[in-house]
Amino acid sequence: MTVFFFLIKEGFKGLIRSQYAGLFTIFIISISLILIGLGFVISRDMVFAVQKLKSQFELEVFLKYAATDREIEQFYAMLDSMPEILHASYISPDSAAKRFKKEFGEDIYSILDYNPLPPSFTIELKPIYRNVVSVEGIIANIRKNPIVDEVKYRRNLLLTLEKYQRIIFVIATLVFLFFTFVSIVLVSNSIKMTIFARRELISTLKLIGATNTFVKVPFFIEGALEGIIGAIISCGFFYALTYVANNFFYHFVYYKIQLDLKFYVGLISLGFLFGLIGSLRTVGKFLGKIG
Amino acid sequence: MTVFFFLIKEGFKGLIRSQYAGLFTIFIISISLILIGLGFVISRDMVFAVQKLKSQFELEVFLKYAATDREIEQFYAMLDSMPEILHASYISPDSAAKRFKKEFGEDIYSILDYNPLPPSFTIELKPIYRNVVSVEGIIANIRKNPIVDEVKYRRNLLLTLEKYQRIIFVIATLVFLFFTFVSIVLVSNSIKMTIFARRELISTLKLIGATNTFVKVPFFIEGALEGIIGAIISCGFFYALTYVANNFFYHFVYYKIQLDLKFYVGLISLGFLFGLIGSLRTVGKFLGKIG
Amino acid sequence: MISFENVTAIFPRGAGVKDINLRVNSGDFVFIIGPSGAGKSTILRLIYMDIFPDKGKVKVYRYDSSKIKEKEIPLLRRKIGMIFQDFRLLNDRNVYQNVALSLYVSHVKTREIKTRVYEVLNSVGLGHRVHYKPDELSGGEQQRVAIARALVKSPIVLLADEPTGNLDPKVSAELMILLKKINKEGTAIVMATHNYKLIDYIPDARIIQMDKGRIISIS
Amino acid sequence: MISFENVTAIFPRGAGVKDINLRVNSGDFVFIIGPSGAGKSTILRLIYMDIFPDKGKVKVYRYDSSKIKEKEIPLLRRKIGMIFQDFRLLNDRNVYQNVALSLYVSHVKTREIKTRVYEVLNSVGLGHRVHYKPDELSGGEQQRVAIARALVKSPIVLLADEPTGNLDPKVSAELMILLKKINKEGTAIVMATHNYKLIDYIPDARIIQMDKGRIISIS
Ligand SMILES: Nc1ncnc2c1ncn2[C@@H]1O[C@H](COP(=O)(O)OP(=O)(O)OP(=O)(O)O)[C@@H](O)[C@H]1O
Ligand SMILES: Nc1ncnc2c1ncn2[C@@H]1O[C@H](COP(=O)(O)OP(=O)(O)OP(=O)(O)O)[C@@H](O)[C@H]1O
Ligand SMILES: [Mg+2]
Ligand SMILES: [Mg+2]
Repeated sequence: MTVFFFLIKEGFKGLIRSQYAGLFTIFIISISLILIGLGFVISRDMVFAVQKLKSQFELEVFLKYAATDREIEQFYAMLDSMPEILHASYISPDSAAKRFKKEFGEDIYSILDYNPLPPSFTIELKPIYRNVVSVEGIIANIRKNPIVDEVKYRRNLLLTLEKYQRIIFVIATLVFLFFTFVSIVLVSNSIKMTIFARRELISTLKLIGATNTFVKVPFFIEGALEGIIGAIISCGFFYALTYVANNFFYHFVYYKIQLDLKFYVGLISLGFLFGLIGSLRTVGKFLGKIG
Repeated sequence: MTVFFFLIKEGFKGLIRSQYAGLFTIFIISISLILIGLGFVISRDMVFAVQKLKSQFELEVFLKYAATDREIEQFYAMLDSMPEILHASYISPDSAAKRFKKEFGEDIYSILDYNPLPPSFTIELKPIYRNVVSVEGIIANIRKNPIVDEVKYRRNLLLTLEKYQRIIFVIATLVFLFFTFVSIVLVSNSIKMTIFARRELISTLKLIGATNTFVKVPFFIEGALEGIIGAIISCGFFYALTYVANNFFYHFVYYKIQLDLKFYVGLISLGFLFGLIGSLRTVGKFLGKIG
Repeated sequence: MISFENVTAIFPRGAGVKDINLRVNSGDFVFIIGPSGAGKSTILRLIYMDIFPDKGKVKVYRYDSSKIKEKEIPLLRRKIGMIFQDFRLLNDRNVYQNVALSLYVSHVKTREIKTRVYEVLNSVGLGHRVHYKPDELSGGEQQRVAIARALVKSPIVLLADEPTGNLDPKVSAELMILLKKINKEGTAIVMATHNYKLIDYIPDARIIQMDKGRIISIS
Repeated sequence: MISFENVTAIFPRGAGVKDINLRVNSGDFVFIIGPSGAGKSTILRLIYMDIFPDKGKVKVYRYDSSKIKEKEIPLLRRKIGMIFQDFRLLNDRNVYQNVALSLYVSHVKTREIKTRVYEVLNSVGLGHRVHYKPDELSGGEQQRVAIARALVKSPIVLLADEPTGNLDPKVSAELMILLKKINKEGTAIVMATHNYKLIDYIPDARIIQMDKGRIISIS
């Protein structure tokens, strides 16, 4: 117990003593976490926006004029049974005409003296099938039915959305990996610096019979502490950011940043990990070289 | 001379000895310069784009139908004499009709049996007057002439461009100031760390009769060197960036980044300054505290 | 307790010790004397296994330099008290903490640490300097802190490298009397020194005379 | 050359020196003796103006502690050779560079530096250790590097704090003979030591005896 408290105290003291090296690490970790956090928020919200756009994505299936009510009913049943389909709704020529009137303000019968609008279905797919490959498969399936005249969907929109989603994902991952890497490397370096600055302490400790663990633990504690403090700073940043953005700039951006407790806990865990891994990486390697 | 070389040598040695502190500084300076450089390139090119858009900005002055040739001539002369105007060109009703035909593919005389287009002028302003305030003044001036019927210009476009230009300018300045500040503060801290690590050397030097200058100069040299090395790294980054962007992504972005020698020289001077100012800021203050 | 068998230890640049044969029993009081650079400190470093022989082997307590594992070195060092020629005090903590450190690394309980540290600091005459940092002490006071740090862990062997270099004759005499008492209680002592006067305090001491890395006489 | 007028210098925690009156003339050889913590090193620090008196004033050469400007301190220190009790050698450079540094700070020419450094290293018997780093040297060798660094600038006063603590009697004797020669050539020497034997080497030396921060006898 005595030793345990002693080592924790040494870790804290070390942090204070290391001064600039420690501040550096904290600074770097908080910057990294801010950037990782921003990457996360932006990509999450963009993915969210893309998803929302995608949720408005529908297939339109136009049937042949000749389709009988029975055929249509059977077709409806078939659509309903398809596992990829979330929801299909039938639009009869009459309701299509009503929709036309609503959208264009003119009665279709006043222009032509027959209803040129065919019966159709709009189909919502389950989210995971909202991509070009699945959609093409589903359409091929639907087309097999002889009463189907044509299937339309906004292929380009879908392609673009997919592309963006992929790009966002890749960028977010790269940002995350890059800053994780940078953080850990810099924490390692800072700890190396600290070890170097305290080489006298270390070699003396070893000379008077301290085990390697005894010498190492304070550095781990120091690294972890630096990580946590850096993370707390980044939490402060995000708290301020959401506060300012949501209270002052809400009118401009029509967008509310929402960060829950999980987000903050995540940041702090990351900071802790960065600090710990950074010191683990270095201490073992570097300590052997001293005294 | 002996002392001079000795101090330079010590500066170089110090950089090598300081190891991580030095690497940190170099790293921070290069990151800062990369961000400052990107800020510069982006804002420059955006300002350039805005300028280009603005250069297409024209005033259109429509005259009354009743204007006589003489009045028009006098008006033309007046326009030509206005200092704000770069170039004014007269468009007679006939040439306006030709332009109409070119643009709309139809002869105006085939629609109406008279030419409804009034005589007009298009006016290009000198660049510095291409802003809403000046334009309004010029228009007020032109309107005084009784033969002027109406003056048109794309007010909103101009306002938007002005707004963007200002925003870009503000952002670029903020980026610049922020990273200048960060660089200098971090260089200071890194030099502080170096000084701290070499406090024994410093106090011994002082004890054996070294002047303050003698002790300080190697730190200045070290700071400046770190700045220059950091700057060279950022130059490497920009060189690679332009190479990759212009050779591989040219097809996607239809935009060529152009960086001249001045840009690189600028970066290196900035790096040098950051390093030097960073060490100047610290060394004086901090050295007094040691032995 | 300690034995050297044909030990040679050479530094990268040359000098060191050659063909050392030597045996120290528990209860021995051994002086190592000889001119500057003779290899006295090197012998001590071999004992606390800061360096290892290039030839031969050093045995200390139940550890053998040719077989000892890295993990066992701290265990060995906890049994040995060392007074370094250059003190090796830590300027970032005060006298009390410097001495206590020696017990913390051996996992002694805080309460026990306190009593033992105060006891030993009083015995070297530093009771009034407990809260000073080493760089606020005179040379002789620093040396006594180093001595206290070695004694506090009740070692089975005490290695002392020039422990009186900065002490005045009176304090030196007191120290020798203290060491004599500790030695009588069973702690082996190996002391490297130039101060031949110290030998007079310990009539039954063994004396090893060195020169240029070799033992030239032993008793 | 050096004079103390009613000098008192107290450290934040108390101890220090009190009411010191003292005069050292060029050509003097002065021993400061007294027990550990008596204030010997403090007297020397006052001379090289590492600390300043709280009361009274110290005059050295043409500098007065109450008037000296910060800029003048280096000039003063270039005239003074100092051998510190803890050596203060720099481990990041070798013996040659450690000694040469003392001349570089005084703006001596490189060529001259070279001859003078080799000369002085030979005179202290370290000609064969020129390229060693201080931590590769024995305690006595380190002390001699410190001595060489002080002598190399041909000071007008030499301050030596326990310069023989790590030297064996033979080397100590040689050093004293060297210092005697230097003193005869006109350099004042002030030496703090516990080694009363050293006094015998300099029959006409002045002796200042200190205790608890005060001078208790002076000759
Ligand atoms: N790390 C090292 N690298 C190279 N040479 C060394 C090293 N340590 C010691 N030496 C050399 O080994 C020799 C013996 O050194 P040692 O420290 O054992 O001498 P010593 O008898 O303790 O002398 P002193 O009385 O001066 O302390 C010396 O000549 C020294 O220069
Ligand atoms: N920086 C300091 N802060 C506080 N006290 C100090 C400081 N330096 C010295 N002292 C105290 O002043 C007193 C005189 O110290 P000084 O170093 O002059 O003694 P000394 O005569 O040289 O002793 P020694 O022979 O042991 O070297 C000592 O008791 C010491 O503890
Ligand atoms: Mg030795
Ligand atoms: Mg002293």
